[in-house]
Amino acid sequence: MANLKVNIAGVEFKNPIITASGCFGFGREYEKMYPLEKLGGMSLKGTTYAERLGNPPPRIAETASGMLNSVGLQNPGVKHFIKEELPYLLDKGTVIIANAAGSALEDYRMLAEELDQSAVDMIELNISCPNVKSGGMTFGASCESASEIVREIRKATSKPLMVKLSPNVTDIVSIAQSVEAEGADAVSLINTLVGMRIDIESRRPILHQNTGGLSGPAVFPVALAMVWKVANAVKIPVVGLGGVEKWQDAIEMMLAGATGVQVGTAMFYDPYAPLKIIEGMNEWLDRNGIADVGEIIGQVRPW
Amino acid sequence: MANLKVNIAGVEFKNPIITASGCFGFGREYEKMYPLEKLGGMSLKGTTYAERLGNPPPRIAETASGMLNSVGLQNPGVKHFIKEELPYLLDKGTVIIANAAGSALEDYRMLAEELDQSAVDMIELNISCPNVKSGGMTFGASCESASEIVREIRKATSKPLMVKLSPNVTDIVSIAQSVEAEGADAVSLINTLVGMRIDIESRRPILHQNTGGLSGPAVFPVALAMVWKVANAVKIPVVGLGGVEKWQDAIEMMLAGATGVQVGTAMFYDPYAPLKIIEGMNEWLDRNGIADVGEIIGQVRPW
Amino acid sequence: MSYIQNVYPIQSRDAIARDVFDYVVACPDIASQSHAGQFVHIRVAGHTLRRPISICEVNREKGTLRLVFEVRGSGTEAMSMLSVGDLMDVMGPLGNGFTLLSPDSRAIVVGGGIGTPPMLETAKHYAENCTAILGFRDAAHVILDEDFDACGCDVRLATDDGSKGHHGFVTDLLRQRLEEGGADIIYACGPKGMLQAVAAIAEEFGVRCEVSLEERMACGIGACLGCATPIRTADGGMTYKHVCKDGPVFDAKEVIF
Amino acid sequence: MSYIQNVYPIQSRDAIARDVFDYVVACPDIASQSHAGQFVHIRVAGHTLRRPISICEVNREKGTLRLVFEVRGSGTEAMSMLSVGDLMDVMGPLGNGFTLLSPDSRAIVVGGGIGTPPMLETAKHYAENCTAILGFRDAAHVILDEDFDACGCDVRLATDDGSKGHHGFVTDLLRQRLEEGGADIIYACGPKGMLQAVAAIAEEFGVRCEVSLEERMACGIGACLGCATPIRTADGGMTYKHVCKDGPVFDAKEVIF
Ligand SMILES: Cc1cc2nc3c(=O)[nH]c(=O)nc-3n(C[C@H](O)[C@H](O)[C@H](O)COP(=O)(O)OP(=O)(O)OC[C@H]3O[C@@H](n4cnc5c(N)ncnc54)[C@H](O)[C@@H]3O)c2cc1C
Ligand SMILES: Cc1cc2nc3c(=O)[nH]c(=O)nc-3n(C[C@H](O)[C@H](O)[C@H](O)COP(=O)(O)OP(=O)(O)OC[C@H]3O[C@@H](n4cnc5c(N)ncnc54)[C@H](O)[C@@H]3O)c2cc1C
Ligand SMILES: Cc1cc2nc3c(=O)[nH]c(=O)nc-3n(C[C@H](O)[C@H](O)[C@H](O)COP(=O)(O)O)c2cc1C
Ligand SMILES: Cc1cc2nc3c(=O)[nH]c(=O)nc-3n(C[C@H](O)[C@H](O)[C@H](O)COP(=O)(O)O)c2cc1C
Ligand code: FES
Ligand code: FES
Repeated sequence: MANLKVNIAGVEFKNPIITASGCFGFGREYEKMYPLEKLGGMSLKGTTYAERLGNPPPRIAETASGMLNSVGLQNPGVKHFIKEELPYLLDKGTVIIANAAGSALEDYRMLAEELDQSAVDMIELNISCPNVKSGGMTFGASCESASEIVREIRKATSKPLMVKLSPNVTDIVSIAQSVEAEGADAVSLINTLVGMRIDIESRRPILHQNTGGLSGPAVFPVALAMVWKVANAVKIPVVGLGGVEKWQDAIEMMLAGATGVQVGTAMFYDPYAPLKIIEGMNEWLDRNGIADVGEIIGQVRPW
Repeated sequence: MANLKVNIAGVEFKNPIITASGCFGFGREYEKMYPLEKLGGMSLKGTTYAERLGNPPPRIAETASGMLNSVGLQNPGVKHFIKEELPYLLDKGTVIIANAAGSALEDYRMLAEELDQSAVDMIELNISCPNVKSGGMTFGASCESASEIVREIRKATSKPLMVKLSPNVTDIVSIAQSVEAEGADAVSLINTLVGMRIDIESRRPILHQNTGGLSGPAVFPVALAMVWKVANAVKIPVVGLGGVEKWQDAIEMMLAGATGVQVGTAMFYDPYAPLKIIEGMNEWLDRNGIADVGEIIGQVRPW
Repeated sequence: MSYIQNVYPIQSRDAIARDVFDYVVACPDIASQSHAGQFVHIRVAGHTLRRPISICEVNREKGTLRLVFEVRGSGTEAMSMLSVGDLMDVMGPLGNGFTLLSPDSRAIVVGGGIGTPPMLETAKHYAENCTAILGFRDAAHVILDEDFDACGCDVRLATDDGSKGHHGFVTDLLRQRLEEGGADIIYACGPKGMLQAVAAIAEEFGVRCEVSLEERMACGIGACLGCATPIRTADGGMTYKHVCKDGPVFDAKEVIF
Repeated sequence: MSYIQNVYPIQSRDAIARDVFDYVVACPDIASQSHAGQFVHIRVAGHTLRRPISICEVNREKGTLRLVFEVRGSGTEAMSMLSVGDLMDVMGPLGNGFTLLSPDSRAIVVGGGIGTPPMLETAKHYAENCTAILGFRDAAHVILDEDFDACGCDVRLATDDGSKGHHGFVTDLLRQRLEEGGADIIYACGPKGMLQAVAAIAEEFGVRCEVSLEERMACGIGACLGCATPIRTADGGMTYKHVCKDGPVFDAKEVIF
């Protein structure tokens, strides 16, 4: 049994596997299948300052080895979250990460202030949601806007701050460096790629929002390339996600430079995926005589 | 039997299905399976001014519903192409598109001059190859560099000019508009997305170039979203590609606004894919009483 | 309550109408917790998302579930290729199910096309106190009428083209049935248009009505918020509830069609 | 020459060593055109890329190909799940194959591990004029030795751990065989290190040598330029040739190992 503990931005995780935001609700549903304490951490559903209804249905479309969603940050608002959801989660024995989203700088700031006063272990700042009209991804699309928002949030909270980056950009490395320069404690990547599907009979986009966010195994190679590039360019820890479904994928992510790995879409078809990944990773480490999972982080040897 | 003819930049195609560059060589190989005249057109292997050896192997990696390649524009150079390959193709009864690539502006210009004097029906200017160190994708990564190169090439040739765009950008729409403004007659999209895979046992990237270009069904939703956005923003025809494997995919592309559809990776697992797509599209048009494939172009009804 | 996910052997397979398949799966742990109106979520090789399929019948003694589905696309097509003895990856039981009154209440179940299967387990609960109003495109698409018969229901058929039973819609038959006499509850599953019409008639006659809705799903348990459906709030406003967790069964009054 | 691609029934399936499977596929049109050293490209459900597998034996009368492969990853694993009667999607015959001299020439085939299968059809051509030198990890991994025996070859085995045959490498046996007497041609397939060593010995003894190479492939026919392998040019420079079209068999002298 190798040591699976990792430390991300000063927070200790019992293992590197974290459930991805938006794919695990506030934890209550999957808890009906297994205890949450098995997880390294949970990144909770994207939360905004005020309640949001989200987008009209259909919100889901299937693609080859992937899916599109246009949920649009449906959530009960941060105050409800802190009052009704968070207390329940605090004694679950796993790291609680609030995923913070918004549409204007001011929302983000008020949200961060609320979260700062709460018991969450970490804030994941989502500047990469492709499913909201204003804000969301646009903040993550340029170095300037990404810097600006991280600067403001950094002032509002002393919680460990992880910034979640969008892959829909020309140069994710510069954006990662910008948020690092503004004091982000970690970055997580990738959020979803913008995608579309059309119903050829009705001639309508399948999603009511026309386009949505692509996730699942289809995007894994894109995520891995970005994680590798970013990990080589920043000093803060990188959390890798995007299409991770097997323990082998998690190891690829860590070899590429990820300290933690999030699992999202895979849980929809295999609810036990995070546990299987933890187990498979552990066995592989043992088989290879590696005593500490930390030893493999960033150990890919480029040609 | 519906009318399948489409006109792209003044060139008539007997049907909208074109084999994608780099996936069909110079046509000789797949000709051993079926006559080339069945195809709407062929976009040939990316050709540079001078011969290029390409990148060291391994050049291929598999991904979920996709693949990575890092061929790196291996080709015999434009003079060899015009002398040894082109004459053979001229009486095949299908549209011949030269895919023009380079690493410096000057290369591109000399290449375009050669092609201008040749018998090719159309030039597809590849400013989006992720597998070459200099040039390639970097030209397609900003409006300025894309404009600059199209401006130069436009001076060098009066052939119908289609510019092939990279999806690895924040705003593909602006780039499409920039190349339209410089006189491109059409745009084709998407080239491959940058991706990576790692062999966890050797701890080496599978590709010798470390990263490569992702293609195949995995990228279809990304391609479709980009085609839809670009088709709504430019007046020149759009040729859609990226992950098309079934006739339904080709119809989605055309509904999204594509006048032509290219098929690449699908041929590797199903060499007859282009023919099956033509046939399936034709039957669907008949079933729906649509007399002309042109009637469906851009006919998606967004919500 | 807990959710169960595992692979289970297929015990029988039948083609019961054009493109409609009838499977019995041996999954005692899921069956023992399943109720009328709930559904299971089935993983299909080569597909990212599971497919939600209603529970048509539960046999707790035998530990089996009966699932009846129509081939609509590539996922249900792949499911229909599974043979007896193959393993099916099933997650369930999911959703809330129908509210069952005491078996001596007068119930009406209304099933439209492939909306019929989930009504069977419900009809069994009320047996001869139940009227089953079932509508199909044509005689070739009629399914399960004999099963409803066998549980003692008063079965009334309608087909769009009149090739079997009443020539017309289930709503004609529902109105007729309500004019004949009262009912304590109406359950309906089928196309949205039908549900809306059934709800309107139920309202008109002042009968409680529950409808089973469909929406595209990812997780199936309320974690992804993918399967939102617009619901009327107490104050007349609108909110989204989730078909997989808050449904698939909703009080017809709160559904915004 | 033309390439053929179609689905063909599996006629027999055997597990011949740990993780090594032996299939006979009835594909008369492909078989009628196939030669020793060529390969076929097999589509596997759930995988984007076909898997290249060498032709182990051709039976033109029966219209069959024999394919022997080892499970290395998820694609070969999925292939190994196919049963007799299932259809296999095969494209072929691909590649150039070995240069066969007249059957009375003295040939040596060298097979290392799963590089052994493509040598069988070649060995059959030379029958008793052929020495088959086959190397494996251990006795449990030995395959096809009886098949080589049956075609009359002089079979010499080596295993890394000495559990069967010579304790050591095939190169020891090759040197020994060449010291015993001359040969007109050597054919080799196996790990790169082995091929390099075989090529060096062939050079030393002045015997013509052909090696079969492997590279990751997409199209399998020369259209994608994916399967490049570095080759020495006449002027001592380097170029890339393609394993699928220019190979998989190359003159050992031109290969840059
Ligand atoms: C709670 C519930 C219970 C259901 N019970 C039954 C049943 O008992 N029998 C039956 O035949 N059908 C039932 N359906 C509908 C069934 O789920 C769809 O027909 C099926 O998912 C279509 O999958 P496909 O791959 O064949 O179609 P595709 O169109 O290829 O599917 C593409 C995607 O869209 C989704 N999708 C397509 N149509 C529907 C739909 N109508 N509802 C939800 N998702 C859809 C698929 O699940 C998949 O994610 C039920 C749906 C729900 C929500
Ligand atoms: C011309 C040729 C003939 C071959 N003949 C045989 C044979 O007769 N018997 C046999 O057991 N094996 C043979 N191989 C090797 C066989 O193709 C690989 O073992 C197989 O492709 C591995 O697939 P996988 O899905 O199990 O492994 P994975 O590692 O999951 O495959 C991932 C990708 O890498 C490719 N790949 C992995 N290893 C190799 C390899 N060694 N060579 C080429 N591609 C590889 C796969 O094709 C696939 O595209 C041959 C290879 C070539 C090139
Ligand atoms: C249904 C759904 C909802 C999501 N909601 C959020 C969200 O609220 N906040 C966020 O940062 N990411 C959200 N994501 C993105 C995921 O957290 C993750 O970045 C992405 O799905 C890629 O990982 P995966 O392929 O493992 O799913 C959502 C993804 C899905 C599929
Ligand atoms: C092996 C390979 C080689 C390619 N070479 C070229 C090239 O030379 N020029 C070019 O413009 N695109 C090249 N491409 C990109 C394809 O033309 C196409 O844009 C991309 O693969 C997406 O389409 P697909 O998913 O249908 O393959 C290549 C793709 C592959 C897989
Ligand atoms: S399907 Fe995930 S919330 Fe309903
Ligand atoms: S695999 Fe395509 S050229 Fe060899």
